[in-house]
Amino acid sequence: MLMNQTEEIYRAASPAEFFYRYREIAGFANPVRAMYQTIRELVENALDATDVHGIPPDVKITIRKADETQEFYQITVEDNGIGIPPNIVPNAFGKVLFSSKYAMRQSRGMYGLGVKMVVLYAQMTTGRPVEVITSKANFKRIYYFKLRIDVNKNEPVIIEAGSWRKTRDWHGTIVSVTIEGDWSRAKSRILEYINRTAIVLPYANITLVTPENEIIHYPRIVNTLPKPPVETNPHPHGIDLEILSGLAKNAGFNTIEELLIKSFQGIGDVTAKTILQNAGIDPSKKPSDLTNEELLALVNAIKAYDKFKPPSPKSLSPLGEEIIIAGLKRAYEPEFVTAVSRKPSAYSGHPFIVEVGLSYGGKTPIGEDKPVVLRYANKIPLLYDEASDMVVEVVRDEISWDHYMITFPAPILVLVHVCSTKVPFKGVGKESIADVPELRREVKLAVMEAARELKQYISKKMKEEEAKKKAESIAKYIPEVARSLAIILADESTLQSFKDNISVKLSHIVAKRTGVPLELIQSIVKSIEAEA
Amino acid sequence: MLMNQTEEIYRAASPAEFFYRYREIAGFANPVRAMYQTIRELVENALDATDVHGIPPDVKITIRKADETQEFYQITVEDNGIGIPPNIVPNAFGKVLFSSKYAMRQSRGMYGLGVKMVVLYAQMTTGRPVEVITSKANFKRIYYFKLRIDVNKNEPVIIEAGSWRKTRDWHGTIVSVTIEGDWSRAKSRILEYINRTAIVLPYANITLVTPENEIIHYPRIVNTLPKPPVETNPHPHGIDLEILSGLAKNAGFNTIEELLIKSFQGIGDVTAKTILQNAGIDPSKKPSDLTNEELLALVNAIKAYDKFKPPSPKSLSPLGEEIIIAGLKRAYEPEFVTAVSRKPSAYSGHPFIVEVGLSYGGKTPIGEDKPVVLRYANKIPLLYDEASDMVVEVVRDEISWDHYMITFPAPILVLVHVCSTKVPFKGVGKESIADVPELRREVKLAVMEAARELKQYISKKMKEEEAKKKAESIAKYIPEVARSLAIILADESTLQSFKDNISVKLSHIVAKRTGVPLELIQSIVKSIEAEA
Amino acid sequence: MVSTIDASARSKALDIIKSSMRELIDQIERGEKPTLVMPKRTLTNTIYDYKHKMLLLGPELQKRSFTDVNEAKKFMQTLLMASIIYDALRNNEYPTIRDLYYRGKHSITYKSIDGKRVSENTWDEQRESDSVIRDLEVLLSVLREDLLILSKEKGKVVGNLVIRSGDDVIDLSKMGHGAYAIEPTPDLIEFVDIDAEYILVVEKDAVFQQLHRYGFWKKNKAILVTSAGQPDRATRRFVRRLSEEYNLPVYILADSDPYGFYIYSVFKAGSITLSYESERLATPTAKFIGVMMTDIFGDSIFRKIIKDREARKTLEEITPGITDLKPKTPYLSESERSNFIIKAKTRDLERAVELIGYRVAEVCIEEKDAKNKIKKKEGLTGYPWFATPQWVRELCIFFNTLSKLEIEAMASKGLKFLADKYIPEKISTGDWID
Amino acid sequence: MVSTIDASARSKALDIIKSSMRELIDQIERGEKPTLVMPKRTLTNTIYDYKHKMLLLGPELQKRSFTDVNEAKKFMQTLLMASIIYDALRNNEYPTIRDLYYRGKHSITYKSIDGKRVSENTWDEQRESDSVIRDLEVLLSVLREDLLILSKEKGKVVGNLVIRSGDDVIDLSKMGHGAYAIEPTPDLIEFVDIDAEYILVVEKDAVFQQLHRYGFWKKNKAILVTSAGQPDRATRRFVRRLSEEYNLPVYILADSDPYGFYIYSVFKAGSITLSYESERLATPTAKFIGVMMTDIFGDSIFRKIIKDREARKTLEEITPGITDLKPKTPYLSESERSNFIIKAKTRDLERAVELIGYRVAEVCIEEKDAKNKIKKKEGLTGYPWFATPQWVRELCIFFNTLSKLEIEAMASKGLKFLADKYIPEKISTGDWID
Repeated sequence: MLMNQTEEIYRAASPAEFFYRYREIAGFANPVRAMYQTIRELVENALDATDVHGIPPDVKITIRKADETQEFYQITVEDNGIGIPPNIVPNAFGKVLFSSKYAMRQSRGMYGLGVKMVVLYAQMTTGRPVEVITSKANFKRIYYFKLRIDVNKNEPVIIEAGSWRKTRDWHGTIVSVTIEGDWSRAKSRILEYINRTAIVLPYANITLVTPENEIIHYPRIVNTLPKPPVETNPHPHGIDLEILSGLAKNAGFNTIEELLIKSFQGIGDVTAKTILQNAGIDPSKKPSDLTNEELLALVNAIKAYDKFKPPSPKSLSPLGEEIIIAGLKRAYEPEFVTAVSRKPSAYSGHPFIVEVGLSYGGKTPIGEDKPVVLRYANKIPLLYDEASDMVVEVVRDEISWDHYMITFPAPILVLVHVCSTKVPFKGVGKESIADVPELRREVKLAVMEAARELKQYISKKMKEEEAKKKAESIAKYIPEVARSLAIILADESTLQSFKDNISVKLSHIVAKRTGVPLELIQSIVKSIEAEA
Repeated sequence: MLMNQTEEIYRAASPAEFFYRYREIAGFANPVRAMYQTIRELVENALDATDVHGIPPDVKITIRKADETQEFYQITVEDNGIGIPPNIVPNAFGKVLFSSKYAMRQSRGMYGLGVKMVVLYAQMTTGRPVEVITSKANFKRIYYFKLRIDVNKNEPVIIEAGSWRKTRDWHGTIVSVTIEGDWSRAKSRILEYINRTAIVLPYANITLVTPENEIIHYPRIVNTLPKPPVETNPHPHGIDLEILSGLAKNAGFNTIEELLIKSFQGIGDVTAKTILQNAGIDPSKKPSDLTNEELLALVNAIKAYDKFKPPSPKSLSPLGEEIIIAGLKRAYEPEFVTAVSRKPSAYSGHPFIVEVGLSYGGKTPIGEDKPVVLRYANKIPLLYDEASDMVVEVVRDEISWDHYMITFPAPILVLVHVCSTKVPFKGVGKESIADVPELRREVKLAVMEAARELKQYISKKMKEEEAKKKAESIAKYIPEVARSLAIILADESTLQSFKDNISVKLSHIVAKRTGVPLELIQSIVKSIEAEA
Repeated sequence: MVSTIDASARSKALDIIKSSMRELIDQIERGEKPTLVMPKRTLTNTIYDYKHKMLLLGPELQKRSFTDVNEAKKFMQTLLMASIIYDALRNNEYPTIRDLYYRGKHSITYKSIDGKRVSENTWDEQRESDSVIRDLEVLLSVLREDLLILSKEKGKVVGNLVIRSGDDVIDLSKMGHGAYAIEPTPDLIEFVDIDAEYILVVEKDAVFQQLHRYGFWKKNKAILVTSAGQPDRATRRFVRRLSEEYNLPVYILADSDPYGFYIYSVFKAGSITLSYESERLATPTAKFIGVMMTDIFGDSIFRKIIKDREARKTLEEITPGITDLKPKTPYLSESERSNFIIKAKTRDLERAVELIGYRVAEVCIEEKDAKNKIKKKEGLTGYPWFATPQWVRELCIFFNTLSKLEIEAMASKGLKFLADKYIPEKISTGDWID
Repeated sequence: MVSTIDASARSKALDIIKSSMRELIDQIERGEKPTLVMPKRTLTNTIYDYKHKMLLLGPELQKRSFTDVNEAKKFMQTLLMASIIYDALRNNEYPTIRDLYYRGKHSITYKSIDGKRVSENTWDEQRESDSVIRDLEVLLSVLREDLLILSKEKGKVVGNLVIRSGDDVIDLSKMGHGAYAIEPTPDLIEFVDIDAEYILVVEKDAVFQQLHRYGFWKKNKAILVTSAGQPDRATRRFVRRLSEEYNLPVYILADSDPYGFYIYSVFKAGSITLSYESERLATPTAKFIGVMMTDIFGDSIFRKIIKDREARKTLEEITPGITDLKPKTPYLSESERSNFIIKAKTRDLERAVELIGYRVAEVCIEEKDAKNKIKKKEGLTGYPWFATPQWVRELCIFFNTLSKLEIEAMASKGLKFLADKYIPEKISTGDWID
C-alpha cells in the first residue's frame, strides 16, 4: 500500500483568532458590510446601556473620513448610558466572548462578540486601536482607554489609559474606531437602519453626522420608556441535558429537589417532588451523585410535565402601544394609526411578546399589492431576507386585506415587533424570523386586531359618501329620460315645454323616493349638458 | 431624568459555551440537520486522515438505533488513517478550537470546531460521551478513550482511557457518538451526501450501514490517489495588517527583511528590498520596532507590488482527470465522459484549481433545460443553495449549450470541483460558491473545454446519420409521385404498369443524384404502404 | 323609391312605440315612480313547450323603475333607444343595431356632489345598446325587424320557388350559378308559387355551391338554403315560414361536431337565452340529417357502452328507449376515418355538455384529461330537445371518441356520393334525427 | 343537370394539366431529374406596373426538383394535388380547397433506415395544400376557378344589370328586398344588358341593405355591390370584369380605418404576396370614395403638420404634390366626432405602416407610446399605389389622431344624409382618391 504519511501538528486557536479567521460569521465579510455592521454593533451597545436601564437614550453617531487617500473612516458613537467600570473596560473591548449579556433577559446583539469584532476588524484594516471614554453616574472621574486585542492570546493590550475629574454631571460611554469602509455603498443601508431604529425609539435622541457633514437628527418626542427587562431563572421547558448536568456538577446545591426549586422558574415543593417521582429519583439525592441515566430521565420528566406556568414575561421589555404610535406618527404623519401589544406568550420555554403598529394614509409608503412591513426583533430592525420571513408571510398571505376594506395599491404599513429572551431566527444571518407556530399565531392575531380597528375607521368614512352618491346616480339621467319621452310623444312645437315639464315632475318623484333634498337633485339636473 | 440603573455583571464565556449556545452556526440547529452534520464531520475527518496523507481511504460508517423509545442513534465512523497520538486525543475531541488544520494547505471542514460540536451535541441530547479508538502505523498499541467536554472550562474530561497491544497491522481511528437524531427525515440527505462523496473518491472504499441494516457499499475502483497537499508559507497578496503585526511582534526575526523572506512565498532578497524601499522602511530594522504607520505602509506596498509569482499550488490537491472520469463512469455508465483539470490560478493571494467532469448519455440523469450540476469544494460535495451558486450560474447561463449541439431535455451532467486554500463561499452556510471573477473565468473555460470534446463526439455521430436520412427523405415519396403521374397520364388499364415503370426510373435517378446505393432506395420504396 | 310594403310596416311600428310610452307619462303625471313592466328574459322564466317543441317566455314579469338605483341607467337607456328607433322610423330609415348604438351614444356631463365635473356615456359598448333593443322587443311584443331594423344577412336560397319581395316577383329556380340572397325582413316576403318536396339547409356555403352547381335541387325537388355558418335571424325566419306555410320537411346538413349540432339546435329551437324570438324564428320540425357520428363510426361503440348496467341505467334516466334504437352501419371505412377525423377541442367538449348535459359526458368519456376539463360543467342538464335516444347516442359517441368531422370530408368521397347517395338515401330511409 | 358552360370549362382544364405533366414524364424517361419550372411567387419577384396600375409577377423562375432534399416533399405534394384536381374534373365535381385538402390527406408509411416504421402525412394542415394549389395556378397559368374549384362566396349585387349565368338569364334590378349572390366562377357569367353609370362597392353588408332598401341604385343609376367584409375572389373578379367591359367607374365605400383602406387596396391591386392572381382579379381603376379621414377631421391637422419644413420635405420625398392638395372641410361636427370616433389599436397602426410605410408614421405620430409600438416596422416602405399625396394626407391624419370611424357612424347621421348627400356629392365633386 502506498503511504506517505506526514505528521500532524496540533494547536488550540484562541477565540479571537478563530473569529478573526471566520469574521463573515459576525457580518464582517467586506468593507460595505463591515461598515454597516460596525454602526450596528456600537449603536446597539449604546442602546443596551441606556433604555435597558431606564435611561432615555441620547445617542450620537459620527462618521468621518480618516485618511485622504485610503477609504478609512473613524466611527464614534457616544451614549448617556450607565458607563463601564474601568476595570472591566479592557476585557469588554479586548477579549472575545467576554460579555455582560449572558443573563436571562431580553437584550440586543450577539453575546460577547459584537464590539470585539469591530476592534479586530479595525486593527486588521487600519491598525488603529479602539478608544473608549466612559464614566458611571456615581463616579467622580472619567476614564479613558486606547486598546487593541492580542489575537493569539485573546487578551486586551492597553496602549494608553488615563482619567480626569468630571466637571459636569456626565455618565455614559464614547467608543471610537477607525476601519476601512465603503461609505458610498454602505450609506443607504446605514441611513435605513438608523431611520428604522428611530421609529421604535421615539423616546431616544439619535443624531448621525455623516462624512459629508450632513446631520440627521431624530429628537426625543416621548418621555416614557419601555419597562426594562428583569433577569430571571430559566423556564424548565427551555432545559437540555447539558444545562442540567452543568448545574448538578457545579451549582453546589445539597439536594436535587433544592436544585430544581432554586434554579428554575415556577418549580415549588410539590412540583419538584412530582417531577422527581416521575423520573424515579430520590428528591434528597445529592445532585453530583446523579448518574447520566438519571439526569436523562429527569430531563425527560421535565419535558413531559405539562402543568408549569408559562415562562415569566418579566425578562421581556416590549415597546408598548403608545411608543409605537408615537414613532409611526412622527415617521409618516398618517391619517390613521393604531398599535396592539399582545399579552405574553411562550414557545419551548421561551417567553415572547408580539407587538404590531399599523399606519394608514398620510405619508405612509404605498404598498403595491400588500402592506409595507417593518420587522423588529428585540427592538432591532430587520432589514434583509424579507422574502423568507414568517412575519412577512403572515402579513402578506394570511390576512385577507380586502376583508378589511383595503384595495391595493394603498398607503398602508404594518410594523411587527417580536421580543423574546430567544427570538427564533431563521439561519445564522439573524435577519428573518423562523416559522414557530405559537409565534405565527400571535403575529396573525395582533395584525388582525390592528386591521379590525382600521376597518372600522374606513367603514365609517365610506357610509357617509354612499347616501349622496345614490341620489346622484338617479338624478343625472332625468334630462335624458325627459328628452326621450318628448321626442316620442310631443310635437316639434311643444317639445321644449313637454321636456321641461317631465323633468320637473321626475325631480320631485326622485326626491320623494330617495329622501334627498329636492335642491340637490335640481342642482345636478341643471348642471347637465347632455350633448344630443 | 428618570433613572433605574442596574449593575451589569460581566464574565467571559468559554469557546465551548459560546458554540454550545450558537450551535446553529455549525449546523446543529435541529435533529435532522444535526444528524446529517454529524456524519459529515466524522467522514470528513476520516478522509483528511487518509487521502491527505497518501493512504487510500477505507471508511466505514455505521448508524444504529441506540434506544428503544427515544430517537437516539449511535454513529460510528472507522478509518484507516494516520491515527491520533494518545496525548493529543483528549484535546482533539474535547477542546473547542483545538485543531491540526490551521496549516496553510487544502483540507476539509471548518478548523477546530467540527468534531467538538458533535461531542457537545451528543452530551446535550443523550449525555453519552464520545468513544475513540486509535493507533498510528508505527505504534505497538491501540489506544482507547471515552470522554466529554467541560463546557465552562472548554476542557476535555476523560471518563475512561486504556490501551492494548496490536495483534494485526492496523492503523486508523474509530470514533463513536450517540446523539438524538431523526433518521427518517435525514436519510435522503445523508445517502445523497455519501453518494456524491463516492463519485469523487473512486479510490476509496466507503461503506454505510443504516439503522435498517442495509449496507451501501462503494468499492475502490482506482488505485492512484490525488497528490496530497503540502504546507506552504502564505502568499504576500493574502496578507493583512493584523497578520503582519502578529509576525512582527512574535515571530522572532532579526530584521524586517528576513521576516519577509522567510515568512512568505516568493519573496527573495531583491523583492524584499524593493518592497521595503517602496514602503520607506530600513530593511535592517527590527520587526518589533516598526510603528503602526510603518506596518500599514508595508502592507500597502506589498499589495501594490504586482511582480510576485502566483501563489504556489503545492498546497492544493486536485482530483485529476483520471479520478473524475473513473468516478463518473461508475456512477452513470455514460455513453461519453471526459474531464478537465485546469492549471493552477489565484485570487487575492489564494491559489486555486478548477476541475470539471462531464457525463453524457447512459444512466446520466436528465437535465430538463440545462445540465445537472454536481458541485464540490475541496472534495466536499455542496448539496444546498444551488440557485445562488456561481458555478451553477456559469453552467446554466453562460454556456450556450446549443452551440455544443445539446438539445434539452438531455442526459447531461457537469461536475465542477474547486480546490483552494481558501474557497470563496457565499454566506456562512458554506453551501455555495461566491462570484469571484478569476474563479468564474476558470470555471467557464473548464466547462467549455469539456463541452468542446462532447461536441466533437456528438458531431461525428450525427454526420453519419445525416447522409442516409437525406436519401430516405426523397425516396419515400417515389410511389406517391408515380401514382399521381399515372392518374393523370395513364388509362385505367395501363395504370399499374405505368406507375411501376415510373417508380423504377425514379429510383435510379434518385440513387444517381444522392450517391446512395440503389438497394437502399428500393427497400424504402418497397416498404411503403401508401393508403390511397 | 321605397316599397309600399315597407311604408305600412313603418306606421304600425310608430303606433306601438307611442302607446307604450304614453303609459309612462300617465304614471309621471300621477306622481308615481315611472316603471316599465315587461316579461322577464331570464333562464328561469324560459319554458320549453314539449307539445309544440318550442321555447316560450313564462309568466314572470320584470319591473324596471327609474327610482331604483340599480335600474336607473337601464331605464334611461331603454327610453333613449325607444326615441332613436322612433326617430328612424319617422325618417324612413333602416338602421342596424350598430347604427342605433352610434346614434344613441353621447356623454352626459354633470357636476357631481363632490364638486367635480363628471362625464358618463349613455352607453360605452354595443353590448349595452343591444341589450336594451332586446328589452324593447319584449316590452313592445315585436321583433326588431317589425321596427325596420336591418341586419347583416348571409342566407341564400335556390329552388323551385317564386316569391314576391318589395315590388318584384322573383323566380328562385332561375338564378344561374348564383343564388338569391334573402332579405333582412322575411316577414315581408310573399310566397307566390312553389314546387318542392323538402327544404335542405346546408351549414356551409361552399357545400351549398357544389350541390347547387351539381343540380341537386332540380333532381330532388328541394329548396336549397345555406346559412353560411351560424344562421342569422332572417334565414331562420325564412325557413320557418316556408316550412310552416307549405308544411315542408326541413333537413339540416352540418358538420359532425357539437358546433354543427348547435347550428341545428338554433334552427330548431333557437337560443335558450332569447326564447322570446324563438317563438317566431325557430322551426320546431327541423330534422338533423347529418353528418351524424353514427355515419362515421356506426353504433358499435355505443352498444358496447350500454352493455354496462350502470351506464345504461343513467342514460335511460335521461331518456327512455336507448336500447330500442335501430342499428347503424358507418359510411366511412377505417382508413377514411383516420384521415378525416379531427381531434375535439375543449370548447367542443364544453358545447357538447351544454347540449346534452354532464351526465352523458360522465358515462361516455373514457379519457381522463377530457373528463377533468369539463368537471366544472357538472350540474348542466342539457337542452330538452336533445333529450332523445338518438341524440344521446350521437353525443355519447362524440364523448367517447373525442372526434369530429367536417362535411367537406364527406364531400371528398366524391360529390356524387354526397348528392346522389348520402343525402337521398338518408331522407328516403328516414335516417335523420328529429 | 350541369350547365353547358361548365362542361366546356372542364375539358379545357383537363388538357392543361395533362400537357404540363407530360413534360415531367419526358424528363424521367431521359433519366434527368424531374423538375417543375414556374414563376417565382416571392415578394422580390413582384413588380408594380405603374402604367397599368397593376401588380405583376416578374421574370424570375423557381425550379422545383424531386431530387432536391428541401423540395422533395413539395414536389410530391404538387403532383398529388394535380392528380386530385384532375380526378375531380373528370368526375364532374366542384371541389373546394378544403375538399382538396381532405382528398389528398393520407399517410405514407415506410420502414426507415433505422428499422422503425415511420408514418408521415402527405400534408397535415390546409396551409400546405393551399400553398401547392397556388403553385399549380402559376405553373399552369390559370386561376383556380378555371379548374372548377369553388369557394365560399359572400358577394352580392343589385342594379340595372341583366346577366346570363349557367343556363339562366337574370335581371338584377328585380331582386325585391333581397339581392343576387354572385357565383364562385364569375368568368362564366355573360353580361347581357346594363344601364348604369357607376359601380358602388360597399364593404359592409348592413350598409348595402340600407342603401338597397332606400332605392339608392335606382335613383343614382348605380350597380350596388357588397363584399361583406374582406372581398372574396369572385366578388373581385366580378367587379373587375364589369368595370372593364363597360368602362364603368368603381367607387369603394368602407370604414375609415387602415382595415377599410386595406379592403380598398385588395379591390384595387390585390395582395402583394399573390400578385399572380391580381392580374385578373384586381380593378386598378377603383377609387376610394370614403369614409376619408378628411371627411371626419378636414385637413387642418395635415396643414399644420406640413408647416414644419422637415416634415414637408420628408413627405414630398415620398410623393410630390402634397402642398397642392385641395382644401377639405369635414362632414362631422366636433361633438359627433367625439361620440363616434374609436381609438386605433396597435394592429391598426401596424397595418397603416404596411400600407404607407414607416416614414409617414414617423413624421405624423405625436403620441410616444404609439411611436414605440411600431418601431419594429421601421424600414417598411408601403405599397406603391398608396404613394399619392391624398393617401399620404389621409394616413398622416390617421397617425396623428390615432382615430378610426365606422361607416355606420356616418349612417347614424341619417340614411338620407348618406344616400342623398354624402355619396352623390362626393362623386359629383370628384372627392375620392384614385
